[in-house]
Amino acid sequence: ACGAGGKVGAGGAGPEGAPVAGGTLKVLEFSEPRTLDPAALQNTGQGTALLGNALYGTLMIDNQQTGEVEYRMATDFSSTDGGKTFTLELKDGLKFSDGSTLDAAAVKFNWDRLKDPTLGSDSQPVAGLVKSSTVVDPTTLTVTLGQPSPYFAQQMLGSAMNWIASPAALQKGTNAFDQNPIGAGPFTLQSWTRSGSIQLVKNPGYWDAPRPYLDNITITTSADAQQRVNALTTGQVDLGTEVDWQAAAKDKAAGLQIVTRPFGGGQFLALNTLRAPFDDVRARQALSYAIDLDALNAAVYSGYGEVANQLFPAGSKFHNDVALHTYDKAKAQQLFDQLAAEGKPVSFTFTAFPKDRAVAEAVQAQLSAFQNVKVQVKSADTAESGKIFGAHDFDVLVATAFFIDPEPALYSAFSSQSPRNATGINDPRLDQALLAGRTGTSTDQRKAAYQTVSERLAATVPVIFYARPAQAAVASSKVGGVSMYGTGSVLPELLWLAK
Amino acid sequence: MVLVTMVVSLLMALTPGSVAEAILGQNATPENVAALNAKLGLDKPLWQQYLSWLGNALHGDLGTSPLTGQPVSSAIAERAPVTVELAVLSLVIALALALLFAVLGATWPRGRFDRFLNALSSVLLSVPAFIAGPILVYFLSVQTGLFPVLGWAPLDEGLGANLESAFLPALSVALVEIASFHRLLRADLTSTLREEYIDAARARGMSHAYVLFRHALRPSSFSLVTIFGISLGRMIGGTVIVETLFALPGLGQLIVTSIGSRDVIMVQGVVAFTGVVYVAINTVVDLSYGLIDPRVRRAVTA
Amino acid sequence: MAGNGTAHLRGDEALLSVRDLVVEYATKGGTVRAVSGASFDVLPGETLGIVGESGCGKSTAGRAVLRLEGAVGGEVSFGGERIDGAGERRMRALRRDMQMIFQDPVASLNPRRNVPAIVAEGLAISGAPKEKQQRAAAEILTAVGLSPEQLATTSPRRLSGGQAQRVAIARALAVRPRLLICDEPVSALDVSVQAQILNLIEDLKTEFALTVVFIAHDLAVVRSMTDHVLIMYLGKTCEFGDSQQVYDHPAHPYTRALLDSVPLADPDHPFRGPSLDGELPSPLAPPSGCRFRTRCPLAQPVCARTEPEMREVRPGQFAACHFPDQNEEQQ
Amino acid sequence: MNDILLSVRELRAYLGSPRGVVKAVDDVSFDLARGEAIGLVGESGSGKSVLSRAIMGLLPRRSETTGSVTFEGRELLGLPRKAMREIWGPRIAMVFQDPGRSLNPVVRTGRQLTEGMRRHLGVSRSEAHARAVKLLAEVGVPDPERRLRAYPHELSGGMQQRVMIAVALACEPDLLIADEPTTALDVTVQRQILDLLRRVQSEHRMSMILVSHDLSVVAGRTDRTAVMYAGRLAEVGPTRDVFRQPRHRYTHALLDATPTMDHERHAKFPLIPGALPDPVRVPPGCRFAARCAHATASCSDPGPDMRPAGEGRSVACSNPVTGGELVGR
Amino acid sequence: MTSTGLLRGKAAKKAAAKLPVVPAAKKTHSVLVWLSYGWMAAIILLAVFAPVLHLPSYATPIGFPRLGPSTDSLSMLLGTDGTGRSMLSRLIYGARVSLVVGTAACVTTFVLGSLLGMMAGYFGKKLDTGIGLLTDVMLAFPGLVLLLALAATFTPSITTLIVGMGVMGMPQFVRLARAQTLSWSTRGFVRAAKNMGAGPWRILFREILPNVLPPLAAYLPIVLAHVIVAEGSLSFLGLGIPPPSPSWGGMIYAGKDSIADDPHLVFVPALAIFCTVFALNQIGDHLRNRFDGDHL
Ligand SMILES: Nc1ncnc2c1ncn2[C@@H]1O[C@H](COP(=O)(O)OP(=O)(O)OP(=O)(O)O)[C@@H](O)[C@H]1O
Ligand SMILES: Nc1ncnc2c1ncn2[C@@H]1O[C@H](COP(=O)(O)OP(=O)(O)OP(=O)(O)O)[C@@H](O)[C@H]1O
Ligand SMILES: [Mg+2]
Ligand SMILES: [Mg+2]
Repeated sequence: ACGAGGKVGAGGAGPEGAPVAGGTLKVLEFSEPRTLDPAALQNTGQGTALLGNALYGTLMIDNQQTGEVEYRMATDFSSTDGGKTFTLELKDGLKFSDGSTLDAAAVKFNWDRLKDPTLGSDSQPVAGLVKSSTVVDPTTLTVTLGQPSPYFAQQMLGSAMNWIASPAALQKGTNAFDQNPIGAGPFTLQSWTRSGSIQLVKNPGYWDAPRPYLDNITITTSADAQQRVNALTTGQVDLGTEVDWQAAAKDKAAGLQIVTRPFGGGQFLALNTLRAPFDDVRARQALSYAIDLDALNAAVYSGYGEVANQLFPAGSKFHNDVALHTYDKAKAQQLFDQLAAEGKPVSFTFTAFPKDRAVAEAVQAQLSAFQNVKVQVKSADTAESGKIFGAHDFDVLVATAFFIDPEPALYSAFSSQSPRNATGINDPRLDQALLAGRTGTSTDQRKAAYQTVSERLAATVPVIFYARPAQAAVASSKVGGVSMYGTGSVLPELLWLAK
Repeated sequence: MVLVTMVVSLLMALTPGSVAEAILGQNATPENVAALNAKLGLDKPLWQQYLSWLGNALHGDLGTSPLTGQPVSSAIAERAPVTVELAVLSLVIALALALLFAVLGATWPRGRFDRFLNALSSVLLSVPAFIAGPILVYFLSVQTGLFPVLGWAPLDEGLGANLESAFLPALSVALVEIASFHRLLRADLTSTLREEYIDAARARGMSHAYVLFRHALRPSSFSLVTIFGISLGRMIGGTVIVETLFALPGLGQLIVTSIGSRDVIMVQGVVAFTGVVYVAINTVVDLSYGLIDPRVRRAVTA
Repeated sequence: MAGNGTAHLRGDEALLSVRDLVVEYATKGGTVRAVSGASFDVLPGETLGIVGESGCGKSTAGRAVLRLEGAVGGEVSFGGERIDGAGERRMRALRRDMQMIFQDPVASLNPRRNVPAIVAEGLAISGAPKEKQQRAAAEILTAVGLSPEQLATTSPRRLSGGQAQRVAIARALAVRPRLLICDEPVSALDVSVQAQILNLIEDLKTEFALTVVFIAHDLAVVRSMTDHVLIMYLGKTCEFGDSQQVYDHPAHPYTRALLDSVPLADPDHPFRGPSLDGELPSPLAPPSGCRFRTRCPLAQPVCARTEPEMREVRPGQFAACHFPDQNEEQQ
Repeated sequence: MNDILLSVRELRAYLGSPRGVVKAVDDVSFDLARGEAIGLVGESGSGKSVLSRAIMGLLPRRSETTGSVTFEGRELLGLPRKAMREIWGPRIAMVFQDPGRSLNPVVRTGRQLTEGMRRHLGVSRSEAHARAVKLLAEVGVPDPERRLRAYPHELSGGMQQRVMIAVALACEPDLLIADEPTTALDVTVQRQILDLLRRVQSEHRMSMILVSHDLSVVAGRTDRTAVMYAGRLAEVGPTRDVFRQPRHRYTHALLDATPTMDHERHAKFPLIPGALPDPVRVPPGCRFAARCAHATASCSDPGPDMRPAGEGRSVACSNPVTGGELVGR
Repeated sequence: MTSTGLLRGKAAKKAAAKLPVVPAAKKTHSVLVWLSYGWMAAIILLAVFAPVLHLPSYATPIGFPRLGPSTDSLSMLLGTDGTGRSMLSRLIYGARVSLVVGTAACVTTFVLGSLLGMMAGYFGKKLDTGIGLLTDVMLAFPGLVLLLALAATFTPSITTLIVGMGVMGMPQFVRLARAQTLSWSTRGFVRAAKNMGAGPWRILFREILPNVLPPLAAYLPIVLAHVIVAEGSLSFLGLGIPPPSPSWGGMIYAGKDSIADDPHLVFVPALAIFCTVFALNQIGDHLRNRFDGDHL
């Protein structure tokens, strides 16, 4: 059960045979949630997907290999009118861990709630696509979207919409909820020491018996790449999420299983097209020409990263050959000189959040070999993101857009209609292609649309993709059943420990 | 204390960004920020926010973090034991080693061994915790597997596990402290050993070790106790780097993440708490002067 | 003994007159009354000796006269002028007329300044030009028997006790004072050096027309250096009179006991009289009545009740004792 | 009682200092009989303390001694520390100059008094305590029980010195070295301590070396007196003789310069001109020659030797004082 | 009673007399002292003349990242850093930052701290209470908040680092200076100066200051080391000196994840810090001995 993982690739294998029940799995996550409110959880490997899946279960998932939607707590979520309205059918007799019923009303409550921007949910853009929803009967909910989107199921399953928490529990307030979060997932919370560990125990009333196999899960957190490697390789933890290529390479060298999916998109340098110097496309092109992605990879990931030169990886059904980036020192210098001569020298500030400092410094180092370009690196805290993202107060920063299905990541990142368009790129042809990708009903239609998207991105250079995301689950050879859906979301109910 | 928290809230207000932006992340459009601020009551003028916080704080209510929804006092209660244990443990380690070094050094002053120890403490002085930590982890956990790489085992998992998880972080913090402790103690010890009462004790035929521990150590520990107090106070404020590195649920991580997300209420609460602890430590240090030297004792009791 | 009173004061012609001086220190154990109501005066040109056991308040009295220690009560007049209330500015001017040599000569010299700078300090403060300072410093150093060249770069730490004491004297004399208070100028010195310093003080006294207050606990030295002597005990005055007369006919039992305790360089008669028992009581809780009564061989119940006043026992000799005559009889 | 307890022969103790080698004690020889008290006098810096410490074997680290110190026929110089520890306390004890500095301020007097007994005599805690109470009473400390619990700073200087003497007596030593035991004290207390020392010395039939820079202190308290100058002994003899008839020019000058009660008012004090020689560069021959009015060429080269001069007496002077010159005294 | 004849003539024994030989003071450390002066001189000279040394730019990569030290060329002498820049050049330019930040922060701390401490110690009473309160507040105050605020309000730069670290180190000096002043101000010479009519400021600066300074200055090397190292710790929080300017502490921090694989990234700057700290200590000891030697 292993996907491709760039140069790191798949690692060792898990145990053979049928799943065994019992045991405590120790998991190392990258970051800790602010609260256990599903709205505050991120359904990505880098986020807190495993925890969300454990506490709240999943309505549906997409198959790790085929990408097809598979239903879990939902039995159906489809549209008959080309993506304008969807009907959600739930399994009968779903119960929250406190015994109350998980019904369509609970789903509606959760989904409506996610739309509230002040919750700060990462999934708000997806939830915002839903214009209205109606409870038809206890297991049926109809959903009307603001805009047709045939692939909405794929979008929502990769967000917090996939997680349904008990409305009654949510209404008791954050602190009470954090002490006793109620969902219908395979595990329930035993205790949570902030910055320490999260202890989960098997939910005996889980709908999909005999799953989960494990009795307990302990989740600890470390953002230090080397320490994560140490903890995994010494066997102090059994399973971890890895977001750093170099660390993943070390894990692999130690013979651990690496499980990932063939993601498209990746990490990029976002160039602010709304103000100088990058309001001029030549400046953006110059920067793109100037940057040697292999050198960047060598500096940031010790060469273990997978450089993203095409929007979709080779195996993707949307794959095309359009090169997003060309390294050409001479052209870069020529453009820099030209701009300087026009009195618009390329001088900018690289706004680096703590984890991006190495990238910023490497870019700065590379550019120092050119004339007429100046880079400053400024550290920023996430608390400043309002100013930075909201008011587009930056020149260059690191952002990501990665996906299995390009929807909604690409639309959200590059459409001029999207509130999350960080670069402010406003290219009508790009917008059009993105919309076509969103509303297209056949794979061919969509593939054509995304070809255009690739071309427009290469031409307008709002961003410079430099690496695929490292979104891997790393596990010791004792851990069986490591599988993921969405953007690296590991399913805890399938995990088991070999004796 | 009031002064400290006031300055803190002022400084925090000066720094760009706000807790609302931290919560909203990429959704942080100005409208959303304003809406959330209104919801959290953060749209009032700063002095009003501060005064209402202060009023509640004086009644023992440190408020609730807007970021996590956790009451500040319970957050502190959860974290403080970790940091306190870490601080105490590392200081005990540092003290024990520094004592050993100083005593050995003072036994053969200016000898080869003494100079070696001095050089060693210079080395330790130039090795920050963020380097010492990884090196220790590499040798003591990755290579030998003696200690866990990271994480915290609370006391209820057993004292053994607890100490095991605390040892490496404590040692990495201790290494730097050893150097300053050693220097101070060595200097004081050598000057005490020059005192006439040491000769007098020797002239009674008492053994070297007896003279050293019974007669010389106590009068030489004044500066040490002072520095010990200061170090302890500083560490209670958070051993940030080590806590982050070893993923320990301590106050240091709390304050750093709170600062990072501009969670002013949490920061104020933690600062108020560490301030109180600091004052308490100072008092204890002052009292311990009396224990060390009876000549001071009268001043304290009288 | 140890009583008070002002009967022994000699009136207006005194250069320095101290009346009922009280000095207190706040200490850990409580307030110490280091000087409690002592009175004395010095006539121009004479040498007054102040004698007493360690801690009886001799230095404190000397310092309080110079207002280096805040006095709690009493009057101090210098040259007929009341100075106990004088302002800081007036005091600075007056200090040039009254100088003190401190008890520990080495400690009274700043180890981080060179000798000429220390000697010229008084002139520097009064704003004299550099050149004049240097000249004056050289002059005065020569006068006290030191070589200015040799000391120009010497740190006080490298001076011997005798040299340090000479420097301290030079510093005091550099501002040409009228009154010199010497606080145990020789007690830290060897006999051979002691003689040099004592002779120097005698010489300078004539040369600079000085009036001297000579504080010491070496009774032999005081006898030959002074004209009048004041005996102190626990912050109070015991006896006052012409020094030879007091030594030859001590009226106060304490004076007597002191003289009896002085070791004599005579193998067959090591001491003049019997030993005095007991120790100095704590200044924190002085005995009632006569403060000496706890150690006094003549103590009577009255001594515990009433504090004796200074009164004339013989012409020019005053003692604060209820039984001064008995003392005499015993002798 | 011609029973020699301590015999010092050609003792030299050189100390290293930043300025060079200090010849603090240079060729000193004398004997001390059992039960005898010897006074060691000399100006500050003449080497009295170094001599006492050299006998004890308590010199600073950078120092070297030659010669011999025999105690009951046993050579002490070069004895390993371990063996010395058996001698310190029960055989030789020392009282230091400043009681305030030689009692540990942070240790109760009781412990300081009993620790030696417990180590050397192997007595139990309670027995040591009982002995300590008796000792304190003997040295004239009132209310001994309470004083044992006191810290040194709670005692007056005189009491501290009494405690120090008690500490020294704790293991009933054969030899007591008292290095300026009264210099820090008042006349009245000095008198008490001197009387006490003399009493215990004769009662315990102890030998004593009483060091002082004050001739008067030594005069009435010792059987013999040794006068020291610049690291050498100038003259040794029975106390009475040394004071009545000083032979060495230095002893004479020193006695002369000592102020006396019958000195005439405002008269000049007799002086010894000059100062002690630099201990790093001592002149050859008689070290007093430079300050001596009677010095001749032979004083510096070859210089006088220690010569016997009458009953129990020896003097190192080329032109010793003869009887007739002593009129002034 | 005694032993007359036993004292034999010295002349007879002269030939046999063995003179004690006092071992000369150990001079072994003097080599170290000169090495220390040499190291400091070298570091300072290199830092000052860095621009004329024909070193590759500290900002531009010269080769593959994380190459080990090699003797092929001068610029590769210490290998390359995480982004392929010359370690040698970064080390030398880093010396500039580290030394400037270190010294300036030390001096700030030292001057302000000593001044306040001396005033507190000498004038006592209200001023002492006030300054005591201030230092307590500063000690209890999280330096992190201060640095963050400084960094965020003024953008991190050498100046903010100096101010921040300078202020943070102050309380210690205040305390030390206060304690020293308290003990010196009761000395005889202060009283003597008062007796000469000296005003309080004159006493403070002329009499007390020269005595308080040397013991305080002895702490400077340690403080300097702390500052240099702490500057690296600040990189941890994003408060260090902004890139690409190198600093030793920052270099250590940047290399910390590669200790196992590429140890030179950490050990080269760590060694530089160690040598500097060690040298400063040696020099400090040496100077102290030199000026106070005769006092021992
Ligand atoms: N600075 C001070 N603080 C508190 N108490 C003091 C201080 N100076 C002196 N005393 C106390 O005041 C009393 C008198 O002290 P003072 O120094 O005047 O005595 P003295 O006669 O000069 O003694 P000595 O012969 O030792 O110089 C003593 O009990 C002493 O303990
Ligand atoms: N630790 C030492 N290191 C170097 N020189 C020393 C040391 N101790 C004493 N001296 C020197 O040795 C010489 C003799 O000193 P010592 O202390 O024996 O004199 P003393 O006669 O006891 O004088 P005092 O009467 O002052 O106690 C002096 O010149 C002194 O400077
Ligand atoms: Mg005095
Ligand atoms: Mg001595």
